[in-house]
Amino acid sequence: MMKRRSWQEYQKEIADDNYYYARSCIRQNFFPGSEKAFIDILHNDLGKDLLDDPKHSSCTGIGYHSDIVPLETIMTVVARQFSLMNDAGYKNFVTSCITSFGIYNEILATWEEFPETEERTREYLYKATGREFRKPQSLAHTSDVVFHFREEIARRARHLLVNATTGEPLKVVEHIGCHYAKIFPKSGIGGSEFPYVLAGMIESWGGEVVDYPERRHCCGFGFRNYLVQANRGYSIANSHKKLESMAPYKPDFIVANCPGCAMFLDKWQYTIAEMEGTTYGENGHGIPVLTYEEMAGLVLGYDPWTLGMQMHQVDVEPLLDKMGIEYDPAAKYLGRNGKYIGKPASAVVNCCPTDTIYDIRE
Amino acid sequence: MAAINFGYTISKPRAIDLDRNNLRKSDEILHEMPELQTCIGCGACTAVCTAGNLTDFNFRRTHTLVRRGEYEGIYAEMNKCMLCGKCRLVCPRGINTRAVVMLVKRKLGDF
Amino acid sequence: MKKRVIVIGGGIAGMQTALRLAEQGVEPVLIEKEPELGGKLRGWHVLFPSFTPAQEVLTELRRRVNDSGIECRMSAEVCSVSPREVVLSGGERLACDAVVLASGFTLFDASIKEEYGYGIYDNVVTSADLERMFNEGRVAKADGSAPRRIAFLHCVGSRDEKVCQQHCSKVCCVTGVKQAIEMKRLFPESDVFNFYMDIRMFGPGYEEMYREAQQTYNIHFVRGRISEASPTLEGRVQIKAEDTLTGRPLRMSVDMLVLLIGMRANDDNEQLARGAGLERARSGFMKPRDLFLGNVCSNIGGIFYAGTISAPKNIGESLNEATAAADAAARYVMQ
Amino acid sequence: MTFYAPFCLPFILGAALMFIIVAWKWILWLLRLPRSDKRLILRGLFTHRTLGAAWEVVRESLLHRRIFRVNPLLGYMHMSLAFGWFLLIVMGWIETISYVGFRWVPLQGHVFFKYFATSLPHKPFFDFAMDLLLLFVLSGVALAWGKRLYSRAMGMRRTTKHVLGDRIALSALWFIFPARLVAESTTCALYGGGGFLTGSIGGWMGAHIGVLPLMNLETVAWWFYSSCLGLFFVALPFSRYMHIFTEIPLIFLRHYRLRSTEKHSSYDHFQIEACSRCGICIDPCQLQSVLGINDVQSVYFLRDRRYGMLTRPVADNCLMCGRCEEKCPVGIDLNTLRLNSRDRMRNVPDERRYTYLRGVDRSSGEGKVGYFAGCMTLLTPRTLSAMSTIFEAAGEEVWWADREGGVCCGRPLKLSGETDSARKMMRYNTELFRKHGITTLVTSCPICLKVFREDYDLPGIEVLHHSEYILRLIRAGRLSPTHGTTRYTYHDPCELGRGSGIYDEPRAVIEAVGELLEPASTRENALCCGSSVANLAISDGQQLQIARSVAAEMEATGAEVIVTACPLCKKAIGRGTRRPVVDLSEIVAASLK
Repeated sequence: MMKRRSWQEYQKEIADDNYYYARSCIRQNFFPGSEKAFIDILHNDLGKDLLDDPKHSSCTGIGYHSDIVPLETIMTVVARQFSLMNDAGYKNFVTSCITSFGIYNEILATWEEFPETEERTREYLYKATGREFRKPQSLAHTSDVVFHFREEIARRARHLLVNATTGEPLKVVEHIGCHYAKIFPKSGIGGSEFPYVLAGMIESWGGEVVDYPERRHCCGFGFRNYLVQANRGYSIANSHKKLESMAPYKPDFIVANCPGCAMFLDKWQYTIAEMEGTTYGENGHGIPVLTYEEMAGLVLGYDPWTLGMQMHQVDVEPLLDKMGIEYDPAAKYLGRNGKYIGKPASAVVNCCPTDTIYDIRE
Repeated sequence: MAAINFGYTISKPRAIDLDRNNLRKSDEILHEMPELQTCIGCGACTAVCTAGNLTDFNFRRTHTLVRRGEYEGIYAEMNKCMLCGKCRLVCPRGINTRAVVMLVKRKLGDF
Repeated sequence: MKKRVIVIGGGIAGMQTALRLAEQGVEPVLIEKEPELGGKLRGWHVLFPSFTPAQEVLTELRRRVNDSGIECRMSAEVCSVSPREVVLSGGERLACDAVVLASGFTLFDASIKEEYGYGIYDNVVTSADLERMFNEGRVAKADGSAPRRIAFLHCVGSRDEKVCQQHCSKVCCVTGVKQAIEMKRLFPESDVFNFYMDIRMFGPGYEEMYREAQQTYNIHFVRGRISEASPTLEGRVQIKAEDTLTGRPLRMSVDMLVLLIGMRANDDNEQLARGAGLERARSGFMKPRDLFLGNVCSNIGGIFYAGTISAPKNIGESLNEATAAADAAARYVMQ
Repeated sequence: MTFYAPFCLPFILGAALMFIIVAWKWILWLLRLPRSDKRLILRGLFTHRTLGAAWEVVRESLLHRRIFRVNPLLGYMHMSLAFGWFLLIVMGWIETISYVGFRWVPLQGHVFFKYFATSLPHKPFFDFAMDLLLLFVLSGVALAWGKRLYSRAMGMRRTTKHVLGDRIALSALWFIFPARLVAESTTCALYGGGGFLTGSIGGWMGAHIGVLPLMNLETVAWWFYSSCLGLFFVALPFSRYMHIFTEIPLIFLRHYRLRSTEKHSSYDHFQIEACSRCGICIDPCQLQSVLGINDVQSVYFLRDRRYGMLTRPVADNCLMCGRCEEKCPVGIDLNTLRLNSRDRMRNVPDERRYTYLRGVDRSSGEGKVGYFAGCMTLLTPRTLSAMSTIFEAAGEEVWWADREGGVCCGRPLKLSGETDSARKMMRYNTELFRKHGITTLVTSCPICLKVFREDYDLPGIEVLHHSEYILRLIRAGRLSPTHGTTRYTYHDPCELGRGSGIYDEPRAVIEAVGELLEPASTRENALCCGSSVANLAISDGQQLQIARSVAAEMEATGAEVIVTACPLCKKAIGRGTRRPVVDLSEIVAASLK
């Protein structure tokens, strides 16, 4: 089993405490519960220090990859984030977004290779904001951090990734964002070929990783491919290929560490079902797609609706039932203030027609 | 189920998937014309092609696709051929190319 | 008395065989139908992959043959062969103890492939013509001007059922690359295209030369066989092929089209084989007794093969085989 | 006299059945003829054509003149059986009349007259004449037996392999006349009479056999004779012997200008069932003589088609060189029938194809003379440059239709059975020719030539093969080739010679530039090069084998140069020889310098 062990060659330093937290644009909009869960887990369960700085901004990575934001601009934006981190007295930069993670790595490497670009960036930053910056001591993705504390989380586990009735480990498809390790293999746990960051969590928490042929294939987001409607056919074709390839293994859920992947593997299942009538999960429904924070949250016993799992297109209830997690079906579409937050239209990928769960009289 | 129009469709995979492609027809064709196996892929047939001079018909590519189990649209493609026989005169492997066209059309008429 | 071995063919294989026989204490007699030694190599300019002048090899071999006082019968054609006797076409009978056949190959006649226009259009030449031009130091189009665009076509008369030549001539690929480089050296401003079905670079330094042709000389390689050549108004040659790697037909006009002609079994093989009862392969080349343990022996004891009489070979292989054939013949006559 | 005996029953039943079935078939075929064909019949019925047809029926159906020309011995065999039998019937009729006067005699009365006429006084003349005719027929039967046993002696290398129905009918036929001989002889033995044959045998029998056994033998012999006839008649409509009757209407219909076309029609039945399966078409077939393929020849093709068991490999495997058609004694349109069989197997009507042809025009130059090189000629550039030289020398302004690649003439497609699609190409080229206002169309490819002449509607445009065109130029003094000493031999391309009847023009052209040596098989008998586009089945190696055999014949003439007038033949023969193979135009162009 060479493959199983090869991830060990790719290790990196992950700080133990005192993180400066950079958020993700997509996640804040589409499943904000995950970022909240990360903060909660670190603060409450693990007792770590983490700064969620309201002053930081988007890294502008989406704009950069869509050829809208020039390199000099994004470098300056990134420099500002570092400067903010310096102001707050932190040295360990953690980012919630894979695109950002790639951007930070890319820019730090560029500065390393071409020091003049760093010089210029300092100049631009100073001209624009009057700020200066020091580079972070360590840079990690938040999934790295969860991976780092996976054993501690396992010790505190309320639920394991096992089928509560049969005792069998759940079969989990893990999906790593391309920009996590494909640009700089050394920057990811396990490198780019056999990434271990999510697999490590799954194994530690009692699940079983599914190794299927298209495991390393991109989800298809691809920025321009998705952003231009006419090109979306190419985007969805990638997820389609992955789903076709994983379906025969009958996975219980998919876990992803990238905002785009978690979103598209989930939402494309709905689109494919509408277009072709094909579904990939049990009983003609979809395969639930989770973020690693949601997975960790479930393990630690968080309420699924607090974790924001109602935000997924594919219903997660079958998974919750399987794990033996108690939840209030009626509370699914109630916000934190107890008010109705709206619900998506019923679709094939949903296991439970939403109207019967919550009878809404507006 | 009424399909929703999303403004795009799922792009067909470009890969030739030999796990999925059914090679039965292809095998039947090769069984009847074993000499087709000897194609070097030099493209002389396509270069000399009377129809290829006027349209994008590519005999080499088309029969190679058939041998890979990619049958869709092949009949229409082979129908561009005028059967003039020029290709047979230049084939360095002596393949009866006209017979290949007719055989493929006969076997793949319903694709 | 010294044993006598007759070597038929005074090309490089024949000369090397005779030299080796003399070394082994056997008396060789070289029979050559041309008035001078050297065979096909006389028409060659430089040798792949080292660009060594062919003359260098030839002069050295001739000098050695001269110095060792080997009997050479020039302008003598062989009529029939048996292990003990060789009859010349004049009727003269030469007694001997063994015979080594080193009569080489025949160059494919490119005019048979009429669609390529050899002998019809001015600027269609063969690889052999081009070597002659190199030797004469006058490489140019028929009107004397410098070619700006040159195409080489591989496999002319090789691997082609249509001219009943199924075999691979082995050396044309390398020759094509070598000549392309030479042309590029002569005409650095020109564009050179090689049209091939497969590029077979089997020898030491060949693949490196191929890479050099691509990298250093920017020679274009197009995977497709030219199907037709036709004249253009400006007196150029228009060629058509399929660029199989893009799957689209390709056409272009060139100032010069070079046909890399293959090696055909020697036209004399048939007569020699019939007279002596020798076996021939389907390709028409002589068939060695065994491809591994008897590759220089014929099916008749006392008749041996050296060089391209039995298959297309390059110069190094021919020389090696000549040594082996001489050793086998010497061993045979000493018994 | 009652003219009835129990033994007549097999004959009566057999004959009745036969007449009913034959009449049924003919009526059905005639009714199903297309309206245009029926009109042709009506228009021709009361003209000299009917007389011509009747005379041909005598010549061919009775005398078998065409077989005589191919093979005299075989001709005699067929004539003795057909004409001999016919005379026996006619003479029998006269005999009956002379014995009993003009009164109605049932059919069996004529046929078995000897049996019924024992009580009447003998007329030695008829005894003699009938015996002579019987001997004539018996000699034919003997030859037929001989042919089965040893066909080579009859000048045939191969004979037809027959189906079961044929074998039954054949066996019955073989025994009819020997049985008649025995039957009549026994009657003569018992009651006297008979000529030199039946009389002498009867006399000998009377002397050696007792009366009682003779009487038994007589009954058995007449029963056997009648049964043979009955069996033969029953088998006839289902066997090759249907040709005996079918050839007659065929000859008439042919005289009324009915023809088979690329589409199947009811007329085809007359042709198909007129085949006697004589097997004369087997020997000229090069697929048989060179490649040893012996189940695809016209005789087997027609047989398979008639019985509805025609397979694609049989229909496809034919060079359509026309060598068999040339020899066919019945004159069946073998190539056309094969063509419409292929049409039935492959044609897809109204197919959306070749839409890309719209608006294509790659022609160049301008002139009243158009030159259509043809696809294959584009692969023989020497022909092209020779034609260019010739045009220039003659000062001809030429419109080049397809120098940059044109659209195929459609013949290869037609030959492969996709006839409707072929029409699309024909329409395209017709329009192209008309658009450029040419008055003469020259082509170097006999395949194109044939289709231009037969299927294209080109009013005001004269279609010429380049051999005809060059000869015209020479005769008009516009070309003056110098006569050299080179000895040439000429290969007749099938589509040019047998296909279009052009034999003399190329020869005249060759003789204008050098000496012409004829190969062993020449003109109508010329061999096919083997690369015909009509053959959809044979492999490259088989094509080469045929080419080699043709080349060997050409080499045997001792000529230095092999000349042909078809690009495909040129390419094909060139593979089989080391001698130069050139197109007609090349030697003319060379002699102009």
